[in-house]
Order: sequence, then structure tokens, then C-alpha cells
Amino acid sequence: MTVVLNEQDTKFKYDVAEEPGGENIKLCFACGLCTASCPVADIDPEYNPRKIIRMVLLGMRKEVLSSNLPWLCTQCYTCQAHCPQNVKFSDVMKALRSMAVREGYVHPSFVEQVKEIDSFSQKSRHQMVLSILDKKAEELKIDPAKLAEEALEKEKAKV
Amino acid sequence: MPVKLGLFLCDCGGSLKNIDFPKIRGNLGKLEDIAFVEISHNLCLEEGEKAIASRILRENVNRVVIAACSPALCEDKFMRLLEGLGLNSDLLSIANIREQCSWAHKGDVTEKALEIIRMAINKARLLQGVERGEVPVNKEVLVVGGGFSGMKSSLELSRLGIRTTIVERESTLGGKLKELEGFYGLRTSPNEMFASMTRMIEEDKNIEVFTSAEVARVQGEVGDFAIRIRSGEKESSQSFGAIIFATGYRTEILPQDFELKPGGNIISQQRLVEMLQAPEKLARRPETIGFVVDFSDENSRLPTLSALKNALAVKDKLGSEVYVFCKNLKVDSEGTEKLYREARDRGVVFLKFEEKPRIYGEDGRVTIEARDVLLGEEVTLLCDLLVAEEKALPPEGTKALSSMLNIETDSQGFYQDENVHLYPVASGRKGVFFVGGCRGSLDLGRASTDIASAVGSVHELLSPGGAMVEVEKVKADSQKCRACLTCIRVCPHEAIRLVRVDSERWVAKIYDLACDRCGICAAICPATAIKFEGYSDEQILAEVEAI
Amino acid sequence: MNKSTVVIGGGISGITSALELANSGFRVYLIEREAAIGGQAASFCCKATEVCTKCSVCLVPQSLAKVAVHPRISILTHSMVAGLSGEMGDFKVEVLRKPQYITPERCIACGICAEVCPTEPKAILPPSPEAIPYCYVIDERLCLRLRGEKCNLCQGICPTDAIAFDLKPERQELSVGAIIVATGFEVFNAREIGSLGYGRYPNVLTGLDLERIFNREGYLKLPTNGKEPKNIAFVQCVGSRDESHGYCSQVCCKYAMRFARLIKHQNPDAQVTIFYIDLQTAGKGFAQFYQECRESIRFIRGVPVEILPTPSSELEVRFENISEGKVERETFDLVTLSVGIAPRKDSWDLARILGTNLADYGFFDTKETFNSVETNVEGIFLAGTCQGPKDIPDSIAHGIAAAERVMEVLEKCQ
Amino acid sequence: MTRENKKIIAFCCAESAYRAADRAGRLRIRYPDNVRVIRIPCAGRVSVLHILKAFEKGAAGVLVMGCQEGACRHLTGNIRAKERVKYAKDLLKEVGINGQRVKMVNFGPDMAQKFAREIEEMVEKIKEEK
Repeated sequence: MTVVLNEQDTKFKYDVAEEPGGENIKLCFACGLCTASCPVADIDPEYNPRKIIRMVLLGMRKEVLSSNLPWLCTQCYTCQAHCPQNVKFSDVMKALRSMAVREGYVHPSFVEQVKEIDSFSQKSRHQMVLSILDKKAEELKIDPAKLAEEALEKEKAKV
Repeated sequence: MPVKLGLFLCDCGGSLKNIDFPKIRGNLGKLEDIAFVEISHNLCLEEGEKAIASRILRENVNRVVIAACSPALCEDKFMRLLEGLGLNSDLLSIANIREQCSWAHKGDVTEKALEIIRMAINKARLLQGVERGEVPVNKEVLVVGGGFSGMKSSLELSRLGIRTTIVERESTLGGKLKELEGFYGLRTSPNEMFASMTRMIEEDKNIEVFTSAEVARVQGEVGDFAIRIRSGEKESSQSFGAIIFATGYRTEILPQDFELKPGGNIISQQRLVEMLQAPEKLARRPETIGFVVDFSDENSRLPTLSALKNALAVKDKLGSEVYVFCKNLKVDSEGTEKLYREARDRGVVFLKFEEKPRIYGEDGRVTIEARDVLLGEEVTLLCDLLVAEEKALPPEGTKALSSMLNIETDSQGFYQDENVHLYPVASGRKGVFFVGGCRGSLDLGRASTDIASAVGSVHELLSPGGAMVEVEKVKADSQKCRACLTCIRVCPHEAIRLVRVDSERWVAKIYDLACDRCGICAAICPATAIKFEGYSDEQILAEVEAI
Repeated sequence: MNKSTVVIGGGISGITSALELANSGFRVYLIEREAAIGGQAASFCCKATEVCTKCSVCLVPQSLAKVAVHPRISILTHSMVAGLSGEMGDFKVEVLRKPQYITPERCIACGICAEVCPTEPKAILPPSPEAIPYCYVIDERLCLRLRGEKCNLCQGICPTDAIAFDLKPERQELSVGAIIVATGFEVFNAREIGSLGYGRYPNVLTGLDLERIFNREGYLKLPTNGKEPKNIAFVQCVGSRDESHGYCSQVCCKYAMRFARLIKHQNPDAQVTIFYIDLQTAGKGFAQFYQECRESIRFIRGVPVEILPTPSSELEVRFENISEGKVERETFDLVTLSVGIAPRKDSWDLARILGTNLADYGFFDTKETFNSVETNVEGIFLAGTCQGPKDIPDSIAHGIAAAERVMEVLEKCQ
Repeated sequence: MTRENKKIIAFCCAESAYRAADRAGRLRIRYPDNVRVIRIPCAGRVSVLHILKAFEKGAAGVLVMGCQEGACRHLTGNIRAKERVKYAKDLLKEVGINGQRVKMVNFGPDMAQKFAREIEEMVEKIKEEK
């Protein structure tokens, strides 16, 4: 793929900077600490915070906003803690999400769904950790897949 | 006068236990020309020095040998002591029995100590002593180059009461000051700076200016350089005590690295500055401007700085989209990181490449193709203007001048070798200094520091006591000299010249102020005509003799 | 007009200023906080392989030796500036000299005291093998006597009566025409970036640690087992180019590359990797040096975020390899953090005493841009890294520049 | 006298090798005591004559110790010393002395360990020859 810079939306970076949370996007100097620290990038090589910033800076509006990328962020703020230029990438992601919704790339209800998933995965984590701690006394061998299933069952039961 | 030697042994507070001092005294005391052997515990303290002084005066010795700690530590102290006693300080020889004997070995080292002291005694017997004297120096300074660095050097020297002559090749002073858009972080514009400095120089009685002139010949040495200045057809000769070179640098845009010719849309930083100074004259506002830096030349501190400044100026005055292609952004000078951050904040986009971008022009626009390592993709940019990479190069004539001066240039052809002892502004030839762009591409902050340090060094050299030397410590014997020129060829400090002794004979003469006392000439002279007092062949061999 | 000057700080810039002034006929008081002059640069090591790599460290002992014996320079060690009054041409500088238990003028460095000192390590030693003045100092944390116990062994045996435990702090007032501040820098405290594990994992070192190891041992060894490391990483920009240090420290790329070359030279089997953001290869001959380095040293664009120990006590480094666009993990047996130049924390106190301004990040501020030696107070000048990051040659140049300014103003006063 | 006791002459540049030797002493780094140091202002001061005379006077080995290449205060002093050492080697070979017994070494002023090592190596070399 060749990116023709002139065909990109040069206003995109300014628009993101206007959006609450996106103010510092342009300060990125590409040291790679965000990506190196990101737990999502660790499991999904397609997801690369530094590259997402690059895409914004180069004006790849459609590619960014229509992609899955803004939604994969877990909002753990690890990148933000390590960023030497105070880009506030987690906040940038929030800005990109609201732009994606506003510009019609995703249905507004999607935001609610992602929120639920986030909350759900937090709850499952909580459950899983608790069950480890519960089971620790009986049995040291733990199967995470099974734990996940159990946690899901519990959550389902509540619905 | 026969040699009469005084020998002091210091056992360093009684701590040098692996040396049998009484045995050494017994052994050496028997030597005929040794007046006394005194064992002390603390020669370097006040009481020790007093003891040395009274013993020397009492016994009236004319050579002194001290066996103690390293001469690196105590030599100057004892030399000053001797001088205070009216004895020539070069009649002293030190045996290092602490650092290089007692402390370096386990077990009894009396034998080694004895031998080291014998070496020192052997040498001391042959010492002649060297007088000290002040060499008369010319207090005027030549400044070559009338750009910012040259002008500022002259003005600062003038404030220290030193007269200077500026020789400028162009018809006016100012150099690059006339071409710059602005200084980052400085409110004064280069033009205002140029105007005020020119006015100050005109009013300054200590500064004389030759424009459209150049240095045609440099002869002589520090304190007395004979310079021929060529101005048009005329040539004049003048003498100076020191020379400051401030010939600046030139830049060359290097589109040839991209197999391109500079043309309408591939321009230099300089051309961009001109456009920015009169944006209203542009037929059409450029939408997109590309910069390429740090590819052909990775020593690109200055080109990066001007790219950053000009990118910001573009944002201010034209509002175009700006893309900077670079390999590594050079931020290692004061304020540059801040400038870089400001440029990013203003929306300048930086792309990084590892492989050479491909650039070609078509239909009045320029296309840059590169692999942006940050995005990990090929990118293409069509821009209305491409500001090509500039390389800072030594100014024309550097080669000629440096060979005239017999001074090495660095690997890029700038003045001054890369030897650390010559940093920051000195050259191997005493009294010749280099400041600013002519010694490598420098930012304005570094250039200013350069100027002040060269001026400080000149002042030190020309101030009273600055020209105090050991007279004829290194000397060519005019009877032995065959005028073979070998010494002149090898001297790294340009301190030797042939002088006429009579109608038929020329001999080598070593200039005390220019000489740095390395002894390379003495080692190479085929006629062994050069004597280096303190390190002469006889003296060194006398030391060898003692083993 | 008073033709004497106080130089605060005996590092490479301070001693350069002092020498320059003294050689031009000025009287100089060199005030040094520590027991010996020489500053940070005196603890660095020569980084030459077969050939000189232009680190300039060898210039320090040369200048030190000259300062030590210069008749117009007085060295006040263990001293600090405690007060200032007056104005340019007629400053009164109050200097506080801490008790040092050993009179430097009396100590002949014979070492008998260390032989009898009962502590291990010895409480009485010279600060370094090349210390100037070369005399012994007592480490207050180790000395039994100073920790309240009864011990008088060293004092009893000293052949020159140089040791005295009952010394009081001394105050003295110096009348000078001008002041040069050359207090130098601190290296960035790498503990501040917890994820890199400095201070927690013994095989994570800083550039400064490396300087000292090479200076002391002559070669690199692992702090844990004393063996030569096989796989070494350098991490650039630790404590530089971030929010609270918005500047490039200018020295780290150079020293990292020089060290990398030196390690490779001593141990050709070693693997050396340098992690960077932007390589600073400007400066005389350095671009060429970098090209030579590339033949044997691996450069990776992207800096590590975290260092964790592996079960086999190696260090696992997590980073994004930017050129590949991938998060990677690699193990090394030694990681060096190329820590940057940070302003001294006590600059604040000195600035208050002198009435000078501090600039961004805490370096001493200058009156105007590109005039990096003049402060807002007439007659007070800056030299070296107290004003901002500099390498050794630049510090020397700056030291001479400050001295030149002093000559200029004191000449004018006349 | 056995060969092991024979002396080694070390011509040491005052700027670098001499400092390194002092430092070795201060750090109490031990090295064989049959070395005799002659302090010179620059390695470039050493001539072929000095080296040959040292052997004539009974030295078993000669070391010329100067600054690192590229770091000579006098620009070319250490390079010239190197050339002279090479020349002296050839001359020594002609008269039947192993050229290995003269050596040029480059130093930084803090290289105390290297100083001790070089002396040890030379002593070993001489021993081997017997």
C-alpha cells in the first residue's frame, strides 16, 4: 500500500486536536513507548498506538475512523504513564471514538456496547481472580479457559 | 664549575617501608660529586622545604636530586623552591620512588630504588639549566573573515584593548548575516544585528577593515606573523601577534544525491528565506512544502536547525502544509528540542526514512517517494516546493589557506584537525585560532562561545607573562646544522624556520614561543644538531646507562 | 577595582576558567564542594580503542595538574558559598568551609593512616587515585570516631599531624571583582523511571556507572558475577527529551557509541545493541564514527519501556522495534541506561544567594539568548553544564568564554 | 644474571603512560619490578638511537609508551614513535635480537591495568626466549 499524502485529509490532525482529549496529538515524536507498553499491542500485532498516531498526523481520516482500531483500546492508561511528550493517547482514543460516531462510521449504540464489554471484562477479571484465590487452597492447578467459562456462566445468570 | 650534587631522599612519613634508606645513603654517599645525602620524612611540607633550602644554601650545591613521590605531583613545587633560592629550577632531577617503585611492587625494592635514583643522578650531572624570559610580541591581531564571527571577535578584542584588522573577501562585511531569515529565540533580526555591528565597527578606533581583500601569504610564528594582504592589485605586508580565522562556511544543496537538478521547484533554504521575506511577490501560495534533511550528510545539526526555523516561518507566513523527511532529527544544540516540539505542535509533519527517498519533478511539482519507517508504509508526497538538503561545507579557499598555514583539516575539509588537544578553537600552530563555521558547522550559540573562547585565548597569549618562555630549551646548534629541513618538515607546531647566519649559510632556528617542547625534531635531526635541554640524547642515555 | 575572581565549582569548566584567568594575571579562588577538584569528568574513563575516539577525558588531568600548582589559584575544598553582598568590581563572597578532619596542606598521602584504620572498607582513603589535592579524606559514615566510638589510631600514627577531629566549620570572606558559577550537573536519577529497574536489578547500570567501572577496572564486568557480559544493551534518552527534561542532553549518543565500540573492541564476541529515538551524530568527525559503529553494533529505533529479570537472572527488555512495527522482547545480560544531564538540585539555593535566575528545568538562566555566559546579575557569569548540557570540549570552550567575559568587565571597571 | 632479572626500559610519555604508571602505583597494582621508566615529554622524543643504546647497555626489552593514536598533543609524536620502533625492530633483527623485544604501546592516562599488563607480557616474552 502506498499512501499518497496529498490525497489524505490534512485537516484531520487539527480536528483531532480540537476534540476534547486530542489536544496533544501533534506532540508525538514517535519513540514507541506507547506501543511497547500497550497490553493490546502485545496480543494483537495489528494494533499499534504509535502507528495510529502516525495515521492521524498523516491525515488518514477514513482509515482510522472506519477501522476497528479506536475500539480496541482498553483505556488502561499505561501508554499515558510512559509517554515522554504527554500525548495522552488514551484520551486521544476517546476523541477518535466520538469522532467516529459523529461522522457516522459507527452507530451510537456501539459506544454503549463497548462500554458494556469493558465493564463485563472487568467483572470477569474480577471473578476469575476471586475464583483463583478461592481455589488456591484446594487445588493449585488452574485452567484459565475453564475459569472464563465459569465467569461467563455467572454473568449470564445475572442477565 | 664542577658538579656538586645534593641528594634528598624522602621516605614519605616513614611509609615507604620496602626501601632501605640508610643502605641507599651508604651506597650513594660514596660517590665523589655528591655533597650530601639527606633522608627526610616529609619534603613536600613546609618544614621539609625549609630543610631543603637551608641544606642547599649551606652546602652550596649546583645540582639537586630528589627521590620522592611522582614528579607529576611535586616537580613544580620543588622547581619553585629552587628558583626562590636563586638556583636555576632546571637543575633539578626527580626520582619517582613512591608511585613507580615502593607502591608498585611487593617486597624489598631497595635495589630498584637505588637504580632509579642513580638514573636521576646521572641525568642531573648533565643538566645545564634554562633561563626564562619574555619574548616581545606584536599585540595586534588579524581576523580573517568579516561575517558574524569575525565582526564579533574584533569587537570583543577591542573591548579588551586589543587592536584588530579584519580582512574580508567580499566587498562588504556581514557574510551570512545578510542571508538569514531570523534567529530562533532572538528578537533582534539578523539585519538589525548586521547594521548595529557594522556601525560599531566603523566607530571603533581599534578595528581596521579591509574589504575585497584576502590573505596572500602567512609567514612567521606566534607573536610575529608576517602577513601579506592582497586587495585587488595592491599587496601590503603587516605583522600580527595572533590570527583568528572566521571564514565561515558555505552550503551546497545536494539534489544530485537524488539525481536531480535544482530548478524552479527544488530550492535551497536560502531561496526559501527570500520567498518568505516577500511572500506577497509569490505568484501562487504553495499548498504543500517538503523538506529533506539528514540524508546525504548525517552531520546535519545546522541544516536541521534551519529546516525547523524555516518550517515554522512557512507556517507563519504561508500557512502551507509542511512535511519534513529526515533520518534522525538532530536536536543536540541548545533550544532545538523546544523548536522541534513547537514545529510539531504547529502541525509540521515529520517522516523518517532509512533508505534514500526517490524524488522527481513533473508538471511544476515535485514528487517524493519514500518508505516512512514510522508508518511502515511507502508514502508519496506531491509538493509545490521541495527544500533540498543542504550540506555545510568549508568555504572556498580553505584548502589553499590551510596548506599555506601548514595546518591539517578535518575529515570534512574544515579547518582544524580532529585532535582533542586542539579543541575547541586552537590549532597545532600556536597563535592561530579558528572560530565559528570554518571549523565545522556550528549553531549560533556554539559560535558565540567559540568567539569568546578564542578572544580569551588571544588575550591570555598577548597579556604580560603570556609570552614568558624557557629560552632556548630546544635549540639547534648552528655549527652542526646542515639546513636539511627535516626538523622544519616534522615540527607539528610550525615552530622552526631557516634563518640566515651569514652570506652563505642558512640554519634552522627554533622559536621559543611557538615551540611546544615535544622533542620530535631532536629525535629526527640527522646531524644531531638539535638539543632539548632536560631531555637531550646525552641526558636520556645517561639514564639508560644507570641500569 | 578588584582583579580577583571566585570560581564556584572545580569541574572541567571551572578549572578551565580559573586557569585562563590566572594565566592572564588574575587572582582566582576556586571553591569546590567536594574533597578534590575535577568534578564529574575526572571520574570518566578514556574510551579509546586502538585509536582515540575523541572523548576528551584526557584533557582533564592535564588541566587539573596545572591548577594544582598555579601560584595565583587558591583551591578551597569542602567549601560552599554561603552569602554574597556588594556588586560587580567589589563583591564580598562569604565562603563556608566544612570541617574536613585532615588538613590538605599537611597530608602527604603516605597511607599509613589507612593501614591502621580498623574499618572495612577503610574510612580513610584518597577520594580517587588522581585526586587533586592528592590527600586522604575521612568517610564520616565509616569512621568509628565520627560515629561516636573511641578510636584514635589514625590520628596517633599520622607522621605529619595532619589529622584533627575537633575542627570547626570555618567562615571566610573573599573580596572579588567577579564571580563565575561552574557548578556542573547531576546525572538524571534513573530510579525515577521505575519500570527500567535501575537500583533494583544490579545488572541495570547507568552511563555514569559504566564510566566509573571502566575508570576503576579498565574493562566491563557484570556487577552480579564479575564475568564479562556477552549481550549488552544501551537505552538512549533516559531523562532527556521528556516533559520535565525538554532538551537533548547532547552527550549520551556519543558516550553510548564510544562505550559500545570499546566493549566490542575488548570483547569482539559481545553483542551490543543501542536503542534510540533520534541518533545525534553531529559534531566533528562523529558522523563518520557512527558509520564505523554500524558495522559492528546493532541500532534499533525504539526505546524500551520495561526491564524485567528472567529466572536465569538475565534482563528481559520490552520495546517496540519501530522499523519492524512490532513489539519485541529480548534478553540481555547487561543494560546501560544512557542517563542525561540534569540540573543540580542545589542550584536553587545558590541562585537565591547570588540573586541569579534559573531557566526552564532548573539550569542557570542567561541574560539573553546566544550569550550563554552572562546572567541577570552584572559581574556573575556561567561556565559549563550549570547553564545547560555540554560535552567536555564544549565545557572547556564555555569555561574560557566565561573567563574572557570576566576579563572584559574587570578591564572596563578600571 | 639470569634473563628474568634483566631490565626493561619503558620510555613513557608524560601526558599518558607516565600518568598511567603513577596510577598503577596508587591503586597498588603490582607488576614485575625490573621495569625502569624514563619520562619523556612525548613519545616522539624517542629516537632509534635511544632504543638501540638501551639494548647495548643490557636491557632485555624496550617499551615505547605514548598516547592513543589520534590523541597526541603534538599531533604526530606517537605515529613517529611507532615508525621508529618498527625501524628499530628491523635493525635489531639484523643483529640477531628478536624484534619482539621492542614494542610500541598506546595509552590513555587512566589505563593503569594496561600498564601493568604490558610489563608482564614483556617479561613473559623475555622468559620464553631464554
